[in-house]
Amino acid sequence: MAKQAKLELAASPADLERYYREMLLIRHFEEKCNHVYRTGKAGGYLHVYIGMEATAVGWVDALKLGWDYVIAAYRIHAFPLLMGTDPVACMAEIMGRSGGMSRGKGGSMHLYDIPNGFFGGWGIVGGHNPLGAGLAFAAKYRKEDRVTLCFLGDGAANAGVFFEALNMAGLWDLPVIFIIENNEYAMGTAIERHAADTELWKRGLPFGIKSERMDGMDVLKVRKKAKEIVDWVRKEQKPYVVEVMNYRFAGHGAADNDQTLYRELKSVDKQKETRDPIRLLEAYMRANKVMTDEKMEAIDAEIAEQVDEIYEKADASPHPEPHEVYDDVYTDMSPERGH
Amino acid sequence: MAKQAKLELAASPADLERYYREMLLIRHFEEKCNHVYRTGKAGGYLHVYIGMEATAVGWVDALKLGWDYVIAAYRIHAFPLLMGTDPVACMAEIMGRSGGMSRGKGGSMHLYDIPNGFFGGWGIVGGHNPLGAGLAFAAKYRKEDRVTLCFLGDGAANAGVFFEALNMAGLWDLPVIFIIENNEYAMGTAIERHAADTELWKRGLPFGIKSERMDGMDVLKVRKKAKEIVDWVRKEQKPYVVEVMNYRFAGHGAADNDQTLYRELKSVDKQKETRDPIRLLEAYMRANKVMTDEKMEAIDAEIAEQVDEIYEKADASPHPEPHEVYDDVYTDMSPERGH
Amino acid sequence: MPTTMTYREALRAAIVQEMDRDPDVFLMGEDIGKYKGTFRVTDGLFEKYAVDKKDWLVPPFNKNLQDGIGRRVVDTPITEPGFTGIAIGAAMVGLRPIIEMMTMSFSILALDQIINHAAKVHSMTGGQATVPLVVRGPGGAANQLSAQHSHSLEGWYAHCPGLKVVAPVTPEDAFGMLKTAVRDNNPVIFTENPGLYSMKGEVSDDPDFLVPFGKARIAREGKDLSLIAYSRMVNVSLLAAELLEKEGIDAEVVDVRSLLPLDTETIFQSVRKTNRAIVVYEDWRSGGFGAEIAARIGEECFDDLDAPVGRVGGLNVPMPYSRVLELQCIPNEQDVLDCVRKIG
Amino acid sequence: MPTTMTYREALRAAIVQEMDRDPDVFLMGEDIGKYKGTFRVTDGLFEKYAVDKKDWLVPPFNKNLQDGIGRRVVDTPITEPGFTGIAIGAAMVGLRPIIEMMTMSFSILALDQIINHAAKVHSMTGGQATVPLVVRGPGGAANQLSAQHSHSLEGWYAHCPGLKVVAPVTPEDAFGMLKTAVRDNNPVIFTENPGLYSMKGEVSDDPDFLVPFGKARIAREGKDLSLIAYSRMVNVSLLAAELLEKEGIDAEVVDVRSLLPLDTETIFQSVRKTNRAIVVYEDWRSGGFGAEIAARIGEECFDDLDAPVGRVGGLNVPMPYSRVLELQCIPNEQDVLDCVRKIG
Ligand SMILES: Cc1ncc(C[n+]2csc(CCOP(=O)(O)OP(=O)(O)O)c2C)c(N)n1
Ligand SMILES: Cc1ncc(C[n+]2csc(CCOP(=O)(O)OP(=O)(O)O)c2C)c(N)n1
Ligand SMILES: [Mg+2]
Ligand SMILES: [Mg+2]
Repeated sequence: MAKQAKLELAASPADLERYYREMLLIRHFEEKCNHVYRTGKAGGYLHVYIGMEATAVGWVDALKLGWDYVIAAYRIHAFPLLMGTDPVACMAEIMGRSGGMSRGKGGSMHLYDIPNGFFGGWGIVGGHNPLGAGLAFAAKYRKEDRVTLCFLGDGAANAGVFFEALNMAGLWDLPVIFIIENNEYAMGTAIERHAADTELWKRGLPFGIKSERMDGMDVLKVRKKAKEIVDWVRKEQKPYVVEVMNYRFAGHGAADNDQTLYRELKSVDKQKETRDPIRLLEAYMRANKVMTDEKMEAIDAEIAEQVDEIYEKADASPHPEPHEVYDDVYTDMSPERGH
Repeated sequence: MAKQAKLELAASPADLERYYREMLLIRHFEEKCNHVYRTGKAGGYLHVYIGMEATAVGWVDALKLGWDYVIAAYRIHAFPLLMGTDPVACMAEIMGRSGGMSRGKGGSMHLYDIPNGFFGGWGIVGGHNPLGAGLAFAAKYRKEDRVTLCFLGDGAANAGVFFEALNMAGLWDLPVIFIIENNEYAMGTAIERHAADTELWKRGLPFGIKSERMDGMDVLKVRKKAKEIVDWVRKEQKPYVVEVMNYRFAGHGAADNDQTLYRELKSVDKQKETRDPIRLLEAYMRANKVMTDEKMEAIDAEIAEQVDEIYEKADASPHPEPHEVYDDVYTDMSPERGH
Repeated sequence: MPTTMTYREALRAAIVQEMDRDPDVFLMGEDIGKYKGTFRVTDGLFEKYAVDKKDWLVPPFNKNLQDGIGRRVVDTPITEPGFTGIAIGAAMVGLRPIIEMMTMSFSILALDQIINHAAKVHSMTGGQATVPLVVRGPGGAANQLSAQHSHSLEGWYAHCPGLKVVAPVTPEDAFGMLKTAVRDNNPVIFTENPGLYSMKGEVSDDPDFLVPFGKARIAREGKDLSLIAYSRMVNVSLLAAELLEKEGIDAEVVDVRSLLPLDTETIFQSVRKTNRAIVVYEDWRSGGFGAEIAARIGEECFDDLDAPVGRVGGLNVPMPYSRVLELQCIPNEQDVLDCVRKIG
Repeated sequence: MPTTMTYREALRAAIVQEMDRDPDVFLMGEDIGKYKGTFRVTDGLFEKYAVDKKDWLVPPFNKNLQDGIGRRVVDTPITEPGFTGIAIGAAMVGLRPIIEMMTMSFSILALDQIINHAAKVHSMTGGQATVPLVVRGPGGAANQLSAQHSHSLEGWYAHCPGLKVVAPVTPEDAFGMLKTAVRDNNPVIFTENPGLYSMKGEVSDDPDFLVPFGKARIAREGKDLSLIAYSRMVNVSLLAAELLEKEGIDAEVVDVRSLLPLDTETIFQSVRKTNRAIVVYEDWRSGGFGAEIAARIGEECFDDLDAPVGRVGGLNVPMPYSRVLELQCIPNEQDVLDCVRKIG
């Protein structure tokens, strides 16, 4: 009975490479977004996912794409990128161009790819949680075994409508997973200042919902747990609450540059050194000799270039035409026109 | 170490008589209200407290009247009666007369006695819960040791704003006690149909709030527990969640007469036989020889008569004058007049 | 052959027809199941649509309850924002929820869901998502429901692009417009009025009978004055018209029916004929939707008007409980007559 | 000696004066403490009013945080209904909360608390309870904030009896009206506009300087046409007036400032002088508060008007993200000029 660990990879080399590429795509894409914002080619509120990549990658990997549903708030660029959306359309939308998924009407906070199962893209903190329960309700109503992932932030986990959604999800056994991304901050408010108990996973408990906390920085841990939970929910047709512990490396939004108002930069640096999901995966692949440093660098360069191309193509997309302002307000009529 | 219970009364004979009188006052008053409604002298929504008397009596008994705060929803006639309001003013308000506390502007759902610490009186289910937290906030802000009781129904315990209030009460250590009166129904919806987990006391747990369930029909148990909790909150300056198990003997409102839509009348009868708080106290007093049956009957008759007088006096109060319609919209100006 | 039925029955008939026609249509709301809804609009529907266990969303919880939660007639906890959001989510993938607000006053809690989510997602997705949702329930004062339960909110809703807003007064319009609402791919606010549920009228029994949105109805022809109203105030205007007739004033009554889209053409035509207009609405006078109608008449019929556009609205006060005061607040036919004299 | 300061600084100065004057005044909102508020209105106040442990509501939670939650500058979780309700409860026993909505758009979530609780309790208690509450924050479009963050809600609020609603445009009015708001015993909705925060102007340094509610201000005198506006649209109207001057049209600009109470006298006087009126507002044109102002002018100045009352409002669409489309939606001086030509 010697404790001899069987030397086995947590994922196939192909999967490992895929996760690596996906996380890098998100990272470079987000860095490009920051650039786009700084150069004035995007406006409004723009929130990047830098540092949190493992969470989206691990969870989306557990889904049946094209069948399952995903909904989230506004820090969402990662989701369409992972779910099959043309990244040029993503970037174009973020730049408010007619090549965007919403032809420039949505912007960074309001990305949607309904055919691929991504339901946005919402700016009212907490507001999309019942919508997530509603997607699951529809699946259950139609007796389809779709699973819905509903991502929300630690700050959003205080909004009343979240609890209302939890109660109904528990009451009606809706196949929805509420994934609280605890990145320790709601804008400039540290979790200790906004949550009476910082163990947010407990919020499912009063509703008899299975609830737990998990790591969100190690993509291999995330995908393993995610797979177990998604499979359980699909089979049991019951809800689940997960608190995923990740961390926001960037400012709250592209315009929020003074992070010293609410956290010490050296603690951010420490997180970057020790918990960066990309570095963690690199270390794993290096230790297990899955990939050489040269290969990693090559992939990194390849993706950086790919993102440059995405940006160039998106930037070539024209602005919407003035007359489009009245489009898509209704399915079948035009709103009242004129000032 | 023989288990020899010391024969001691749970309350002094004077207190027992007082609880008895208070519960009877509420009972008769509420029956009169039903009568008032049936004869068309009250309108709108009117919700009586019959069957639940022990809860209000036991809790209010634990307060420092004139110092502590009480706030509740719309099933509230009991509170002003216990907190020092002129019962004639109560009845007059319920009848929409100018002798009412709000001179007829509020009605049954909106009774208030601010000088005596009763803050109403609210018709939006769940909506008053943050107000309750706000009363406690003010006490804490001013460093006064007032305790706030915030009563809500089992149905109201699903409303999102309740959870928001719980989080802030927990986060800021507000001296408020949220008392969930679980009378098993929200209108026509049984608790099993509206709460994912019917143990509502658990709802304080994710916020690190001390939370428990207690009986609400035995006034002696209620006042004992209530006293302990009120004293704890006053001392510790922290919130508390209590689920009080009581039962609604009457319909939801005076107009809701067809209870068979959602419960079997024989189960109501069974509750009346076994759990009626007035009968329970009578049995206790009888068993402990605190009061004779004759005395009980005499008190009952006395209070019935008192309530008749209350009603007569209230009914003698005039309707408000037409010009009053513009009063009390603002403290310092009149609203825009006319149709 | 039209049948006579109440407004309440007409609503129910429309719901039944649409639920029978389309399995994606379902009902959601508080106490709409065994309790039949506070105004009894959904009477019998829980039983009709939960015939066997397949039609339960969740089977019975415990032995005290013999039945589960209906799949197509879903009783909800008291969570207007929450269940409205669930309905919106379900609608985004093609279900067609009809949600009942026990009273429209409670929809204030769900406003963020309705105007920020349901009404905007079609635009925010550039047309990808649609929300075929109907929000219905009684709006306006009933009988001493006091300040928090007597709101008229149609004006607020009619201000929001992305929504359609209707307020029928006759049973037939209630029937035909509710069916139209259910088939509409946009979120529709369907305001009833507590005072209308028991009113009777003839209703078509053509299964394809629909009343389109955006068409006002001439409820009474006249040549001297246009009374422009919707919902219960159409009946008040008709009463006023009768009284005016005795004074030799021949009033036309325009039933707006649909606030958004608004049929300004019919309204303007009427005003161009009569040269005098009064807008009658139950909502608080100041800032109510009657102001919008009056402003548009002022803009477009300036040269046709022989008198200022009058308005009759509810008094600008929180609704008092006292019946004496309440009756003062709700516009009635005398108030309309007073306005006729005022505008001259 | 008046000092020059920005609108933002004027707001802050008013807050500081009132907090220093009255210990019952406190601030509550999201990220208003160390984060200074998204628009930096509360910059420095957390530090100023949390000088020692007595001024912490709750002491530091853990060693990562060096400070507690300020007692007079209270950072809240993201719970607009909840913290608004807490402020209302506190106000009912005499505190005087100033709550910040990070943007007024989020106040939709708190509408039930504001209009059903704060605005009505004075009436429902027959005058026993008062709610000296100020709800302030930016309303209207900023720069590509998209559909959910660009609301103008002042019209909805101004429809609700029990509330007072103001929308100052100059730093001095911001200063004087915020001080008035804090001292008012009724709930006051105080709308700012993201485009105004950095605008500069002279502000009185008289500690007793107050601007009363219900008094409009003539921002520019003129004789040919009245442009009636509030908040940022006053500046748009002033720009339009300059352009009109070049065409020989002498426009008067009336800054409404206070929507509820509304100073109709000043508005009517202006219209009676110029005989032409255009109401300019940023909110969705249809059903916005501009309709109410236009309707009232139509009612009361009928015989004075040489042209229909024009309106210039925001386009009736959910605000699109694209800057090109967004700029189309927000009214500008050209739109005012177009309206001048249209009404003729
Ligand atoms: C109802 C509402 N209130 C406030 C805001 C402003 N706001 C936008 S994001 C945010 C913080 C949310 O934090 P969290 O939920 O933790 O998500 P994260 O940004 O960390 O991903 C706030 C306060 C909003 N958008 N909606
Ligand atoms: C927001 C809102 N939704 C619905 C209602 C209608 N309503 C009034 S009382 C009630 C039931 C509340 O039940 P509970 O909280 O258990 O209190 P109880 O009546 O049992 O005392 C409902 C649904 C309301 N007043 N407010
Ligand atoms: Mg966060
Ligand atoms: Mg109950």
